[in-house]
Amino acid sequence: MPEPGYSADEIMTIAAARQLHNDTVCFVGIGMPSAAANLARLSHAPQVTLIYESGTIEAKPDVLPLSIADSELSETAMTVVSIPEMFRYWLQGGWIDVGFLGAAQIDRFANINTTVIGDYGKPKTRLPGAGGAPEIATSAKEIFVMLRMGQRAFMSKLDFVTSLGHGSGGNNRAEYGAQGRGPSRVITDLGILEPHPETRELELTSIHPGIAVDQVKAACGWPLKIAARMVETPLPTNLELSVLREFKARSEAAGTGRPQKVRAAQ
Amino acid sequence: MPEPGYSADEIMTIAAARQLHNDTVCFVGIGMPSAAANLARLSHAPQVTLIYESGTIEAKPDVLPLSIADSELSETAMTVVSIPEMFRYWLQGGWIDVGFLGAAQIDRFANINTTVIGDYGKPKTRLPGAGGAPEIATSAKEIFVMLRMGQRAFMSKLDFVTSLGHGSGGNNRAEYGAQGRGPSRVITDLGILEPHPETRELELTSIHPGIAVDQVKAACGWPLKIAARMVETPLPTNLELSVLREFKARSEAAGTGRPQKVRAAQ
Amino acid sequence: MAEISSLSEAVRDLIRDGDTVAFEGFTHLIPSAAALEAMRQGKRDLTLIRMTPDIIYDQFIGLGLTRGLVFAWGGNPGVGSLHRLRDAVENGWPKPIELDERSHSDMANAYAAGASGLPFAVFRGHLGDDLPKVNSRLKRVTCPFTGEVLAAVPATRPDVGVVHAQRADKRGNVLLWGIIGIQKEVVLASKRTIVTVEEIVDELQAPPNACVLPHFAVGAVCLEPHGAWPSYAQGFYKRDNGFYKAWDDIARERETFLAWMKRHVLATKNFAEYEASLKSAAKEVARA
Amino acid sequence: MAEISSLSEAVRDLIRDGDTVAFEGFTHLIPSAAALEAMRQGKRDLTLIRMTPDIIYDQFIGLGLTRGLVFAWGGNPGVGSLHRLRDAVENGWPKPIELDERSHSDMANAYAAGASGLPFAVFRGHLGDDLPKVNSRLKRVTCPFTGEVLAAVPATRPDVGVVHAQRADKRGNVLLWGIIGIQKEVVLASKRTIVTVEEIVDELQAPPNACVLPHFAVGAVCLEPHGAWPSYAQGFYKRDNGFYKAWDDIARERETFLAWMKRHVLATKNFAEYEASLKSAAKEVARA
Repeated sequence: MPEPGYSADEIMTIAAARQLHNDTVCFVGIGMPSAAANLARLSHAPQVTLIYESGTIEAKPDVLPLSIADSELSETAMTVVSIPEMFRYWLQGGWIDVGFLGAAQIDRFANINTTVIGDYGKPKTRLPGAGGAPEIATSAKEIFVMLRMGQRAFMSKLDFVTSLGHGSGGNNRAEYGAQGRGPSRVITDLGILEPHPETRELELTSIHPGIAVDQVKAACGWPLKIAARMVETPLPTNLELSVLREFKARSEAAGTGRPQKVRAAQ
Repeated sequence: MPEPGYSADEIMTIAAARQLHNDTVCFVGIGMPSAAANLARLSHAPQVTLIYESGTIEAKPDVLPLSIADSELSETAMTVVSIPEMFRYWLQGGWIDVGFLGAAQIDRFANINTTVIGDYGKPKTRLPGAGGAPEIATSAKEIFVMLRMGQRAFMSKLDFVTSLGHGSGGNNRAEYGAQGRGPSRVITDLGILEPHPETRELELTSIHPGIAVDQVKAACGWPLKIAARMVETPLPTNLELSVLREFKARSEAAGTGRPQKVRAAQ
Repeated sequence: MAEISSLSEAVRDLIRDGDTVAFEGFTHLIPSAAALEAMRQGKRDLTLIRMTPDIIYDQFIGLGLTRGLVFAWGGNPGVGSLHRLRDAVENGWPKPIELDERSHSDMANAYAAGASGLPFAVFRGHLGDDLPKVNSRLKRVTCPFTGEVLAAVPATRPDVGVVHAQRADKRGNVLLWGIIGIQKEVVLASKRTIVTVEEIVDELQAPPNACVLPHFAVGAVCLEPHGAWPSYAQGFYKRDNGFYKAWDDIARERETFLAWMKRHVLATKNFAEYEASLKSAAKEVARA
Repeated sequence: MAEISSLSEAVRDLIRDGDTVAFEGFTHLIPSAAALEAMRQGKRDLTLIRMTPDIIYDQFIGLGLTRGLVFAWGGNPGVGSLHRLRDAVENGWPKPIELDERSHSDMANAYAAGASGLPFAVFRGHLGDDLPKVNSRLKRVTCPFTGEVLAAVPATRPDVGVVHAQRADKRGNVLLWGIIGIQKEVVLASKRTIVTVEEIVDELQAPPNACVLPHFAVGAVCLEPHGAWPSYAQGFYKRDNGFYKAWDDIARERETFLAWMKRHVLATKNFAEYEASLKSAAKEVARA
């Protein structure tokens, strides 16, 4: 274990988990969002409602699901509905408080790319695609995004907008007719970014302990603004760390615990 | 028991039941159509698939249901689906071979009225209304209608078209974009009427034993045509009568067997 | 978020005069207890929605509490007419009601659109029937791919949706089974909801893929055993066909109807008293 | 009407070269046995539809049997890329494939429209994303009541729909449970259907309101126990996460992929032989 007593992924997951509460109805993307959402459920928010787009409502997995439709989800869920019902009645119907997404790339207005790098017709890298993300992003009351910072992830311009964030900023999101207030938090391994109330440009509002502002700026593809009210992310507690590590250990023992890459909602 | 050894309602029910076969998927209206459909199932067509708009698929009631959603239906069905699913996937989706309807009034092109007698805004008699009938009538592959003949039921002109039959005759039904071939048989207490292949006007194609053609004509509100190929309805067999009577007796014992009035699909 | 409460409080707090209210139930699980409580509290000027209005709507109408009716089939299933509904439509007694008349397919699609957060529903319907002539809410939309013209109806979004179900847990998650009808759609489409249940248990124990209304989508949950009578609750009690037949006589004349309602509904405090009142009346008849 | 038959006959008779085929399964109940049989029979020039293409579609694509792909998320869940899909899109190997790219909501609505006999589906979507810029099939429709502009997509009506399920009865009624995904819609929307099942029993014994595909809506029913491996069948076996991880190495290079497919799929006669072939290969590795 390196010096700070926790890894960058661990504080990212813990900082993300803290954003969910007992009364949150959360539509969970696979990978890191799923780890964070379940950490919340296993620690401070035992009654948080986790919904996966596979149709599982109030899933309570004991180990981290490798996919969004593992038996671990369906067998622990209160009920399982069909995919059309999930997207029409539950997502489009307006019941989701938080859509929790991963991303391959994000821009300063929290638009997301999980489709291609390069030209769509002749891509340099073909990514998995949209999955449920476009309509999650424009239907949930708010959106949390989780991904590691880096010049190849935090882009000044996306090759493809898979899911709308705040569009070109300001009031642009509402002009598209999107529901909800869009991405309100981007939780990373270095800190938390939130959109400026007016311009909707992401700015650093919380920095993880031991991380320098220059380090964050260097990991961002645009000149990152620092919020005047920026705070330091509280240190992970022993409880948070032990619950997360036990969950990861159980998951590895069950064969689903391969170090998770952040991915778009499948 | 009167002279012929069976009642007018009995031969009507038996003549109707004979129209269904083992491989028929039948959407069943309540009342007489339900009695006929179950008679078919309990006699010559044990594998007929009966679907009620309450969502019950492959119902096998032991007694006649008083409503279209009795526990007798749901507890004996292979499965029960929601009402939107029933109308969208099963009816509109095109799986129904026969829609089996009752009616208060019918015209010469087998259009049906179950809405009002008199003016809609100030009706002489308010009838129950459409229920599922309009879309059954325009979605099933064919339609059977069952009602007792009489001057107040077989009308030269309807006050209200609740469910499309053959419209104004000829090709008119197809011009509305209706699916299926529409009413192909009208089964009554006096005989069976079928639409003429071209004009689509109902004509008498089968007359029940002991009934005079003039008697049928007198019970019809328009000058009823008699098909050149008119036949006599085969007599009810002992088996048909005994199965029907046992079914009715069981139903009366169960409190659902009140002499059925013919009604629109609820 | 669901709250377990008494039915009288739920009706008092959630149903307002002038509301559009759907007391739904497709023969099964009809929310009789909740409807009678709303009558007892004199909720008025209601626009009532129901695919298959039956006894409880006959009662609302006969008491003059109803301004409008959105419906597809208004009858006493297997018995005959709803006499109070007919009297209101044919004779304007006790007052006229405004009809918004539909078909089942139409209403099912409209509820589903409401549950889906969509402003309208598309279906293949109203082909050659006269309903669009008397109901201007039924419109058309053209398929942008095939050019086919289809029926369009506005989404149904009641102010209050009221249903009965078999079971809830203590957090307010609700389970129903058997003929589930349009119950889920009504609850999801409505701004406020009341769910009466046969039992409240610790653990819901829903079978896989069962029809569940999660706590976050439900308003008030009220324990009302037998609260769907004279309709039925699969697994609890059967449909009381005898009462449906008896209703034909009770409701046929204005006076007998009003006297019956006053004695058994308006003069009782709740559903249990109402049922007791009916039982004691039945005994009187038996003695006479 | 359902017919119980062998998988090889069903694939031979029902899937034709050039067909549009949906082998569906949302992580759960993926019809692997049926897909591999189609590859074994060299069905070609296929347009494949799937919300979440995974290993079997990687295989179809790598073998050059695929003309087009309709999809929303193409990856190896929890592991990474589908290398054969990427190689085809990025490098045109073994040949280019035409993409008809969607979102999940979009595809779910399009399948449901197909199952509903409608020509198109309406939903609130594609707001500000770039998919409509690269996919001309995504259009708009205006609500005739509110004026809101919504997304419209054509109904999905595959030539052949292929799914796996847990149970059938001898008449061909099918029961599935757990994550039911889009399985019912695919079967109802498709012109021809193949359903592989874990078991065929005398009586279906479906719980109330279970997901059942009645015999009259099903084409071929084929007994293929374990036929969803390496995905899972709730109540029968778990997901083989290890194989999904192993696939990453098998499919990364063209040569290893082709050798693996030849040895285990093309050189075997059926799914049982395929699984035996994999087991014997695993033993070789263990011995080495």
